Amino acid sequence: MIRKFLAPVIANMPLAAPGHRVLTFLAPALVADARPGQFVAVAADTGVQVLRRPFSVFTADPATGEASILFSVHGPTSQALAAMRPGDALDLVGPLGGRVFSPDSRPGVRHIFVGGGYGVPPLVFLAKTIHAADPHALMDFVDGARSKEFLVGTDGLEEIGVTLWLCTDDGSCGHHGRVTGVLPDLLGDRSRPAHIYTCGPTPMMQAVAEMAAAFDVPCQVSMEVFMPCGLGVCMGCAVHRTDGTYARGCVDGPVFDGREVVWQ
Amino acid sequence: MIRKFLAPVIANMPLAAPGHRVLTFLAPALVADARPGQFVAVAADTGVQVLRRPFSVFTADPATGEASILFSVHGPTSQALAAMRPGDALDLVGPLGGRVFSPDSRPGVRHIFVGGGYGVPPLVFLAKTIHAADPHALMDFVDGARSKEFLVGTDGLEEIGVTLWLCTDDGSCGHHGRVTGVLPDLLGDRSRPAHIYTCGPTPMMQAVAEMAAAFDVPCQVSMEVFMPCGLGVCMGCAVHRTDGTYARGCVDGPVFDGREVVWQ
Amino acid sequence: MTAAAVTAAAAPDLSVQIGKLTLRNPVTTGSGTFGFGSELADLVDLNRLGAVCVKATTSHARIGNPPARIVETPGGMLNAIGLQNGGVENYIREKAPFLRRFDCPIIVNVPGEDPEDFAAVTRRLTEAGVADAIELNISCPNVSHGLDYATDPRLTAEVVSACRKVTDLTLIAKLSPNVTDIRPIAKAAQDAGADAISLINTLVGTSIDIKRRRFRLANGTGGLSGPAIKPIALNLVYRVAQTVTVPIIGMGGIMDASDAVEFLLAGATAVAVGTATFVNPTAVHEVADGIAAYLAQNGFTEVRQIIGAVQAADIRPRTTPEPTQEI
Amino acid sequence: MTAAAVTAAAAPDLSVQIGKLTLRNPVTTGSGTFGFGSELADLVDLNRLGAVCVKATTSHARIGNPPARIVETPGGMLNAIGLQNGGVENYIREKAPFLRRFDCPIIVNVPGEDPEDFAAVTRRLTEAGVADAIELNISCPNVSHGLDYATDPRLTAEVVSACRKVTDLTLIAKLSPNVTDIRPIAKAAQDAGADAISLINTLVGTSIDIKRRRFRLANGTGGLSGPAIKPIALNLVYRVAQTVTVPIIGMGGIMDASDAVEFLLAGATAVAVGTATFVNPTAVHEVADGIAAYLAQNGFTEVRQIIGAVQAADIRPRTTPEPTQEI
Ligand SMILES: Cc1cc2nc3c(=O)[nH]c(=O)nc-3n(C[C@H](O)[C@H](O)[C@H](O)COP(=O)(O)OP(=O)(O)OC[C@H]3O[C@@H](n4cnc5c(N)ncnc54)[C@H](O)[C@@H]3O)c2cc1C
Ligand SMILES: Cc1cc2nc3c(=O)[nH]c(=O)nc-3n(C[C@H](O)[C@H](O)[C@H](O)COP(=O)(O)OP(=O)(O)OC[C@H]3O[C@@H](n4cnc5c(N)ncnc54)[C@H](O)[C@@H]3O)c2cc1C
Ligand SMILES: Cc1cc2nc3c(=O)[nH]c(=O)nc-3n(C[C@H](O)[C@H](O)[C@H](O)COP(=O)(O)O)c2cc1C
Ligand SMILES: Cc1cc2nc3c(=O)[nH]c(=O)nc-3n(C[C@H](O)[C@H](O)[C@H](O)COP(=O)(O)O)c2cc1C
Ligand code: FES
Ligand code: FES
Repeated sequence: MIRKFLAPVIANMPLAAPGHRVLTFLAPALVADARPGQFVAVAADTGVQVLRRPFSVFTADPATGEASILFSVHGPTSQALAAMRPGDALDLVGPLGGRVFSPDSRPGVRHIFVGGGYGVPPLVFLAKTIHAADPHALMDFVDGARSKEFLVGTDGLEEIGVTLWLCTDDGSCGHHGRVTGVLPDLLGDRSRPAHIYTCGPTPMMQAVAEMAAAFDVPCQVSMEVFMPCGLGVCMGCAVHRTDGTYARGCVDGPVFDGREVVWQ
Repeated sequence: MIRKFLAPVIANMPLAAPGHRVLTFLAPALVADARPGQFVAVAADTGVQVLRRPFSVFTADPATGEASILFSVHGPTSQALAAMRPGDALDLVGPLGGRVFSPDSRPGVRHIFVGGGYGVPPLVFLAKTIHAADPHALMDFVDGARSKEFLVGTDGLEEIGVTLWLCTDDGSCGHHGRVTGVLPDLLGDRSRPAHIYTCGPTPMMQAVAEMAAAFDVPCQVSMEVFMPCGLGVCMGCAVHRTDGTYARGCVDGPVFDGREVVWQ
Repeated sequence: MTAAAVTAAAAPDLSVQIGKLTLRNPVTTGSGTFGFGSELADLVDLNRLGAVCVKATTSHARIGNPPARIVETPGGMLNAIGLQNGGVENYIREKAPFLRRFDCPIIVNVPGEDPEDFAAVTRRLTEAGVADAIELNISCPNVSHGLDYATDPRLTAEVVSACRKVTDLTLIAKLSPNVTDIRPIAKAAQDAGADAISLINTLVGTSIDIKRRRFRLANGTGGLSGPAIKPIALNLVYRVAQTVTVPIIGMGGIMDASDAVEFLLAGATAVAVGTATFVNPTAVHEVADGIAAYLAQNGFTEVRQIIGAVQAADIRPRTTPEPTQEI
Repeated sequence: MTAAAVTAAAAPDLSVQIGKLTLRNPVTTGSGTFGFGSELADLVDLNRLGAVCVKATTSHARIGNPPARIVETPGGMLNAIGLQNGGVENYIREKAPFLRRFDCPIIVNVPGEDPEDFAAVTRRLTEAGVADAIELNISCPNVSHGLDYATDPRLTAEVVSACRKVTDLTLIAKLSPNVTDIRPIAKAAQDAGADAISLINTLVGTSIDIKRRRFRLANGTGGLSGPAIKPIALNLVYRVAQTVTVPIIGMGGIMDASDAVEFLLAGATAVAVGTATFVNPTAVHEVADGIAAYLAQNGFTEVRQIIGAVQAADIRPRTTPEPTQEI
């Protein structure tokens, strides 16, 4: 159920990556309902911005009722978030998102997460959810960034059995190049079914979706389009579908089948 | 000379009066130029407000180069000012104000300041300026407020020889009633010339100006009208004059001769 | 204090009349900002709304404009949705049944290509019993034809008359602010049979991405809404209220109850909350509650007491020369 | 890199031509927001402005409207000054001498009661040699007559023709946004002899004090300016640039260089900084410097290269029906 509420901030931790932070807040009702791929719409008192901004749910801990978002400072809203202190009230609406990541239930399937930038948080949430349901799930996480210091959000994944594949454009860590450089090896293993879940910059997702199609592997993409309302009422978040129509990124997505999307 | 600058905040001290504060900042050029009755136009990052807000210069200390304003929290700008911390930058334009308080130079004159609310700061500045020029100046300060706790800004005046006349609407301190209740006694002393300088709510200033006229005592009033630019260019700060024209409150004032103003 | 006085103070009468409809309170929704009601079911109780005005419904489905469709601007936003909707049959089949479960009048917003098209959709909605009122959207700036009707009294009258002939439902003409003088247009709508007038639709505007040196909206231009346009909307509502006798539904930048009260004072009988819903999905309820609080605080017992109650300004008629004087 | 290339990169050519005037940079001031130049002498160097456009000057002194004259609105402000000024003789005697000390073209803004009145002031200013250009303010929303001229192509042409006959100075027609279609009006101004067009003047709006239930402005309505109106102004500048061949001075909500570049890309040859000066008195300089920086960063050597350079949008002609589709 979607709620509008003021969540008390618990912590606002800087990450090693410059400008990146994790903001943790108390929101038991959100924690109970949120699923991987869903997001919250945040209103910060920026003055200059009229509309809310969407941020993916990064963690949701039923034990404590605490949820978090992982963000980097871009503009006014993320700047205001960066300045929040424990005890401040975070104005949010959520959980939002009508179609979420749907874990592939085929036995022995290899779950391949491909993330970049602020695409990582929902995938981490997904990996943890899959692990909770099936502690033996086979999971690979391909994380790409400009350079080493911008690889964020994957701490703790190896502990739950995820194999990490780090890629940097400048070669400062892991594979030197794009995420699509490591995918062929993973997809080449035909001994078991595979399933890709991707979130990140649109060009990255397009490349991943096209590679998935080439290998005939299902691929779920979480579209990052500007979301004025997040509620399905404004029609401003149009995602062009192959049937020629426009879907609403927020409630018909944000997760789509990679083959369903017309990439610009 | 009018300057636009970012002044480093030195201190932001709450006063005993609820919601009242004194914000001190470093502004040597302003200190050098500012005269009693002048003001600064402050831009706070409130988002909702487009225009600057005027605040009278309260203190200007040539020894340290520090100036201050005394304000109470009304709306967005004063709220933002209340939240400023030492080291923050105060965005201001000033000193503004074309016609300032002009001390009466007649020998032995009794200077009578009549202030209420945020009319007090410029009068305190004026009293100190008169004292500096003539340590033996005879000065009376009539300060009015709703009740005791709202009487602010007159600390230290007695030390420079000012006689304080406190008035409260509820009788919680000093004279029980309006400032005009104590004026007749002061004005009744015909042994020496008197001169009134007043700043505060318009109805108070009107009553004071009318009483001054009745006693045939000169009276300077500092008009508090909304000042969109403070620079004399917008014509938005109209003060109705008895000659039928509109003066600009900011550069033709803020100080006017009490007999010059058409009170609504 | 008598029991009646206590009750009156506690709960002012918020009901207003728009054509044949009695609204329990003067707060409705701006078409295109509230979907078809179901999207906000978690957050908004339709039983507490004065009325619900749904997204535009056209004779045939429309895919809408390509993205980007919305950009933020100072104090507002531009939209160029292009009336994306599933068409009238889809509305009847998929959307209306949900809305009908609530005790809330339904206003269906109807754009059209020409008077016949407007009338066809109006007739179909009337026959199907899926609307309590029709709002004729003769003022959408984002598609062909849309705007033209509300810029001309004669064209406005044509559309209203055509629809008046085919429906007994409350008929509302939604006017455009993008005109030189709105008064003859409002008058024409009333004379042609409109039971009420709603205004304002959005103002035409644009925004340019200076890095890429192209328009931010794929459509080039869009419609400006939000707080930025409130002063313009308020003036037009006042003008129209001085011109027509039918009730007005006022909108344009209403973010809270205080904004809504301004519109009521200017002469609107009801108000619509548009862009505000994106920021604050429960704004419709907060506005209604806030109007009640305003009435109680100011000693009014009925919302009708404040409609058009702004003290007439000393606005000089535009034909009288200003006094001049040598100074 | 050659020396010439270095110089070009360091200092792009900002000069533009408006009628007979060569402006050293495309930044001028919005009439009524910069006084008569002298007020801002401490903060602004007139020798660094493209041109200065002074407060309206009428045939006789005007006392203006009673206060309140200005109220803030979301993202903007409403003003109803009522053209307070000392009259044309006062301008010639008291104001012009100061302005003439600077190497900066002077544009005098001229409202009028009728074409003869406009022409009389224009002639007097021309004879006295106290103006380099005349901006005909046929679009002031705050006084009688003012607005009417710019709402009608024929009336616009009458004023422009009458003034064209009495002056060889650069003649600028200042247009109103409060119209259904600005294009025929712009065309009429050009055809009647205007050397340039400036736009936009303010949009009519109002604001109500809900505590006192009266209009906040003594005049009832005022003119809306500031960031809130930027999208509307930008669209009108683009429309007019597609319609006329004379240069356009664009204005409306320009707060910084990025806003100004949007107007240049939309087709304005020069821009005016208005309300921004109230908030940031040195905005005129920051805008000019910022335009230069934008040009340098984007590899342009002359500001003329970006005038009208926005990539044409895929704006569908309003007469072609939208594609529709059953979904
Ligand atoms: C479903 C979803 C989930 C998201 N999750 C996260 C997350 O977990 N963490 C995270 O850091 N971010 C996330 N984002 C992105 C985030 O919402 C945006 O970056 C947001 O704009 C930041 O707000 P801001 O005020 O800080 O910056 P803004 O001022 O909004 O600017 C951010 C960037 O977007 C550009 N921009 C702004 N408006 C527009 C527009 N109308 N069209 C095109 N570009 C525009 C700006 O130029 C700038 O580069 C998510 C976005 C979506 C859609
Ligand atoms: C020359 C001068 C000197 C001043 N000196 C001081 C000073 O030293 N200390 C001090 O505390 N204040 C001073 N003021 C008053 C101060 O500038 C205002 O109170 C200012 O509006 C506060 O800004 P704000 O954002 O905090 O509140 P705002 O949001 O501006 O609201 C303040 C009050 O003004 C009302 N208001 C806002 N806009 C308007 C309008 N357009 N018309 C009528 N009423 C309106 C509001 O309803 C509210 O009651 C001075 C004013 C002037 C003209
Ligand atoms: C995203 C969006 C879509 C809209 N769609 C429609 C529509 O389909 N039909 C219509 O008559 N008005 C439409 N409008 C206009 C609104 O109903 C309303 O008239 C306008 O937005 C002004 O009100 P506001 O400032 O409160 O949003 C739309 C507005 C927005 C912001
Ligand atoms: C206080 C004020 C006074 C104005 N006076 C005049 C005027 O005398 N003549 C005129 O043509 N325009 C006048 N204008 C309009 C401006 O020149 C400009 O067209 C308008 O404000 C839009 O630009 P902006 O948003 O940058 O302010 C005035 C605007 C303001 C805010
Ligand atoms: S963001 Fe409004 S419909 Fe999707
Ligand atoms: S405040 Fe603008 S002229 Fe006085």
